[in-house]
Amino acid sequence: MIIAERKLMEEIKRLVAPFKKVLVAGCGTCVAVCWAGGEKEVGILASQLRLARNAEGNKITVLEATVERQCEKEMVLELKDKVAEVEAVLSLACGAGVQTMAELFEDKPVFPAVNTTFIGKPEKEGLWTEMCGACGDCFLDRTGGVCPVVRCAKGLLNGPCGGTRKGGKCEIDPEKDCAWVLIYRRLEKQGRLALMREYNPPKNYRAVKRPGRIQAVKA
Amino acid sequence: MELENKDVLVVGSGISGIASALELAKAGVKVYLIEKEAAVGGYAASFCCKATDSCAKCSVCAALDKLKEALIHPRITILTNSTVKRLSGELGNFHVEIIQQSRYVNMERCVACGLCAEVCPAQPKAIHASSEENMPFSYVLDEGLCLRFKGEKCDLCQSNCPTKAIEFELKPNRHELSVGAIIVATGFAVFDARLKGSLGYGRYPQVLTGLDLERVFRREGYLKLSTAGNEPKNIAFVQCVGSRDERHGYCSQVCCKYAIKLARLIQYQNPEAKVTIFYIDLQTSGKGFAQFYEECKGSIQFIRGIPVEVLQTSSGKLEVKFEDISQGKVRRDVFDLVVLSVGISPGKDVWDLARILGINLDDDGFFGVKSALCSNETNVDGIFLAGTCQGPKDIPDSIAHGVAAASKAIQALSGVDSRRRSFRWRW
Amino acid sequence: MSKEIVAFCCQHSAYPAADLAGKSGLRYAENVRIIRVPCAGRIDVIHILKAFEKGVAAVLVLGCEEGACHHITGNDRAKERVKYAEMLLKEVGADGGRVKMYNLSPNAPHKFVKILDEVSKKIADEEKQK
Amino acid sequence: MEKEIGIFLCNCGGGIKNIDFDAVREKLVQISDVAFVAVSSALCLEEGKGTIVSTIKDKGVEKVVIAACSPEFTEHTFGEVLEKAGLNRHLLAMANVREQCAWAHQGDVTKKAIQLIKMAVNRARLLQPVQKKELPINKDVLVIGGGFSGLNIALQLSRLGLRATVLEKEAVLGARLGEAESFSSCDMGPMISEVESDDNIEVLTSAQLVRIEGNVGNFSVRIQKAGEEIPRKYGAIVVATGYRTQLMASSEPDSGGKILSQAELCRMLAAQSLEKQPRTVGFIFDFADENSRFPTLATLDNALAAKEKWDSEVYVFCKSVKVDSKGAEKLYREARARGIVFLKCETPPKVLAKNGRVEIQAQDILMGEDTVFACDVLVAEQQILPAEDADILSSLLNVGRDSKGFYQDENVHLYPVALERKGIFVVGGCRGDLDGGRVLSDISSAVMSIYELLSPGKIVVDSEKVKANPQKCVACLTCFRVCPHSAIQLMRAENEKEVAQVADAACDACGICAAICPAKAISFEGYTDEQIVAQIEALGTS
Repeated sequence: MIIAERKLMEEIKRLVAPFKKVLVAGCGTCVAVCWAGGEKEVGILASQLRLARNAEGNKITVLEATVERQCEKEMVLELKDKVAEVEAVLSLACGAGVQTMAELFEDKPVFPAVNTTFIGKPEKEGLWTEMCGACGDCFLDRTGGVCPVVRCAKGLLNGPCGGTRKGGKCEIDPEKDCAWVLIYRRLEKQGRLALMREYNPPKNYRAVKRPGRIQAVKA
Repeated sequence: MELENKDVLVVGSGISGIASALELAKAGVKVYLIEKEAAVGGYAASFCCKATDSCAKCSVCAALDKLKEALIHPRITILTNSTVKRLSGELGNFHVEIIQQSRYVNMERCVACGLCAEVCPAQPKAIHASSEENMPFSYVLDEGLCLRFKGEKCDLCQSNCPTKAIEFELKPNRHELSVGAIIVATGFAVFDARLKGSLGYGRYPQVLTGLDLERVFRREGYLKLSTAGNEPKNIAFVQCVGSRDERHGYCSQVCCKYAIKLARLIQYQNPEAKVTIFYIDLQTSGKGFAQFYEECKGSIQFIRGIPVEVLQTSSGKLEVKFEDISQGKVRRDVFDLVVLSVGISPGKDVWDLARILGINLDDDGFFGVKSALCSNETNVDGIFLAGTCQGPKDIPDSIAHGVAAASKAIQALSGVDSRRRSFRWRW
Repeated sequence: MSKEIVAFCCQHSAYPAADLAGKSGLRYAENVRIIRVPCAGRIDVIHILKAFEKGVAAVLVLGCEEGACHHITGNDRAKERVKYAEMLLKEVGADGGRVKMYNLSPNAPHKFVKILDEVSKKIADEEKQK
Repeated sequence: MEKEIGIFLCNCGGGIKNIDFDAVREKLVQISDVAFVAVSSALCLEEGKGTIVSTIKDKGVEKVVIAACSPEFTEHTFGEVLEKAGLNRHLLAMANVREQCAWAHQGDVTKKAIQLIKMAVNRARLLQPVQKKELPINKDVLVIGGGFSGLNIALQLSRLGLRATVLEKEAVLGARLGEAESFSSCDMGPMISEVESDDNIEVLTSAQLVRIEGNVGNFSVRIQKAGEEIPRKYGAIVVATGYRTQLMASSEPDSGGKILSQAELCRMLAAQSLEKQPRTVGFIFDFADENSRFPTLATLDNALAAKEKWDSEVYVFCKSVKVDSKGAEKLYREARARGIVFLKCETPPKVLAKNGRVEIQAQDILMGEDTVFACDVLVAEQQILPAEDADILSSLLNVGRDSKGFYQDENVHLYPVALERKGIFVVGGCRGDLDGGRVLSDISSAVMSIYELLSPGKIVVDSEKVKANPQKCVACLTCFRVCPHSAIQLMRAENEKEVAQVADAACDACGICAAICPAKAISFEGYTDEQIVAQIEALGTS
């Protein structure tokens, strides 16, 4: 799922400096799962804003709300009357959520309070690692289910780079496993090592027009 | 066959008695818990917490929790100041006569508000809470200290008591209980260090016993000594005082553990303090003691050899004479404080309780067991042992032994004949 | 007006220690407000921030000794959260030192009193400097 | 605003002098939703309880605040009083105005008392009732491990009328005892036949636990035996998988069977005829592992037996003799009396195998210099380790281990046989190195805990005191990973999305999950965020 990380307080304080009344809007799906923008983080950010402004003697009233998913028009519209009350909105959702909110409430500035970072999974409680770079042309079938585009520091399509450290660690980051060593071991286990000899052509990033649009067949 | 009378009498409210009573009560059995003192909890609940930056695993707080849980359990009836007078009957049908000395305070009425103690003219106060934590929840009038019982006409406490709880005429009353089984959990007596005269306990104020040190830490929270002078820099622990000697053919199991834990606490609170432990064989086994011992192996000095004499030098310090076996010569060292790690001895009143209940004692003076395999069952069917009255144990072992006694009592009460299985067990 | 100190007290250790301090006649600063919680692990960052929003002088989270928590990880989690709260407070310019975690056991009333005296003295000194 | 809160103040028989209860009364009566403020002298006595019940009944309040002594002992009794008055016992908030207010400070503390009671009123306002619920439970017990502990537990449980299934990894029960792997040699024959003939006990040999779900009272497990998985249901589980020993690698290659383990020596002693009885026997222990009792006890036993049977010379090399078990000191004295030589060394002795005999070079502290002893047979030091499969089984059961790898976290509140998961117990050698007496105590303790848990046939729990709201839960698994008692599972109600669900029977009400839930989906009645923050709201106003 989408992993995000909350922005530093200096930046957020700067964003809402001119305003007396703001809404902190959380999202109950991806950013809640990765502890960045769920209802709990909304409470914490709101409380921090009040403390910060009380310390400066420039009081601020902060409304708090969390919707199921901020990238759904109908769900975001539930905040209609709260947004009307405030001068600005701080959204803790991922980029998609912030922009959906901005589209629907064009008269009020909507600021992001988290940095959307990557698509990933929890390695353990409280630690998330990047798994997919959304390159639009998945070739995991040829790498035994390990994506070198993202998990290899140099993004090599025909690795390993020869600088692999002892114990299969990456040349650049000693704690990180080298993606191609993982691929080799996985393919070895499945007896498909022949794939290592096949040449993977460079990716055609032009094939994927940005921003991506996917039209489902009309149900 | 199911025995009809399933109630159980537990004699002694130390931690193993409490553990037995609590487990039986939770299993649906009605329990009479009698205690000869005015307060419940015995030794375990009165020790100090030995944690430094992490818990020292001494289990005192676990004992305290069980005590609090037992105090409010509906199926446990606590009779303080009570002792067993007479016993008749057998498993499933015991008749026990209990004599309850009078507390002169009606426990149902006392709200522990403290007004009586404020007005009491006697020094020290004749009426006081049953213990520092006031368990059970009522005051008690000490006949020995009260001026009224010395002939003076004084009833200040009675007149000031808002709930009319104090009655001077309360006579010791007799309870006639019929129970299915009895669990004896009368605990132990701390070895009187005065019996080892050459070690100077009672003569020099800087010679304390392990129990005194526990009380200092419990009351003050740090090593505050009655003698003037700054914090002791140089402390010695003498092990095996009252254990493994000519009159005590057993290891008391607890002294090495509490000595090392107290030494670690002293060094944590006063980093310059230097602690030496004199020992014969260091008993460092048991759950959770491994990494604990590794941690303080470096900082504590261990000397193999027990001191024979402690004398006071002119400067008021203590000179300890001992044979340092590893160097093979007699040495004298000077310390600010000497702690005698006193061991566990059989309780004072074991003789008459054994006579009343008809259970025999083993050659160390503790209550004897039927066979080494079942350390709860005595020679009398239906009377079980729990805790240190059967032999030295630390707090976790006493709790386990208490729960085991409850288990054996339940099995006996549900008509189970625990015939011996024929197998030879060697450790 | 002497500002309050909020003390979230675990019902297994800190709360009985506070009771015992009262029973054995130990006195401590009067501006302490004890809130009873089932475990130090129940306290979350938001409770600490809300207390500072209310303008309290300091927040203490008092749990069992390390390794003696009735719920095994309760006091370790509380320690992590107090560190996180301290960071959050520093981010907004408040004094991070005003939130602290201490460990004590139910039969250590003097440790409870020592903690409170230490904290109130620190606050008194800082007030003097301001 | 509808007046629904009743406040009872108790001046503890007049004992609380530094609180002006009348001033407190005037202040509190002004709170809008407070129906009455009654001052009484002793609420905990019968007449006090009587006034509470009658006042609640005729004033018809829904929430009660009692400002008196510490709730630690009295919350229980006042809860019962509320139930007598027809109110749920959880609609009670207590303010500790005695130990933590009147007794804790000098001088007048009326202001603080008012604030403490206001905090309790704010909390009382938000309290919700919590009902008790009875859950039916399964009364069978699964005993993992067919050694001394496991069989003993099964026997004692069957005597109390509880059915047990003994799961043994090996093909035969009691296989481990008597092997080189253990210390004690114990003739298990009669006990095994007793177990096999007991119809309350089902024995599954060469069987292993492979899956476990559910919690206390309703464990559903899968047992793998002869290639197929048998699904079963149990109310409680006992881990009795025993310990394993590892002979300290002797520095010299094995010189003709001269270096043995304790159990091998036992077998030699038990053998009727022996072609060459060893003239000198050596024992080494307490060097690599200074925290185990078994080596000492086994050595004392075997040394005495060797002296008696073969009248051989016996040398024991150790650092400290661990005699902290019942009767161990007597055994030690008897051994010395029978001429067994104990050499206490600070550094471990060196073992050299020369011309068919074993030579031990040790620096005995009494003699001071290195001396060499030749022995026919040497029992080397054995280190006590947890069973090999401890990793797999403990992660399967999701239970903690101690610093040496044995089961049961080193937490004093778990002793003697509990684990952080209710309904799962750990007994005997797999919990640490326990001598015979302690193993027997463990066995009886476990039987007692299981009997107490299962014999009523039901568990009475607080229903939904800690509850995960299915609408708000995003199934992020944080609570599932964080719960120390493994009381939270992911459940999928029919055609609903998968959400976290708290098992009331296993939940120990600590609130760690409620604090960490990123979607604020878990509520803990009595200590919800709102109820805690409401108490904070009462601050600042003097």
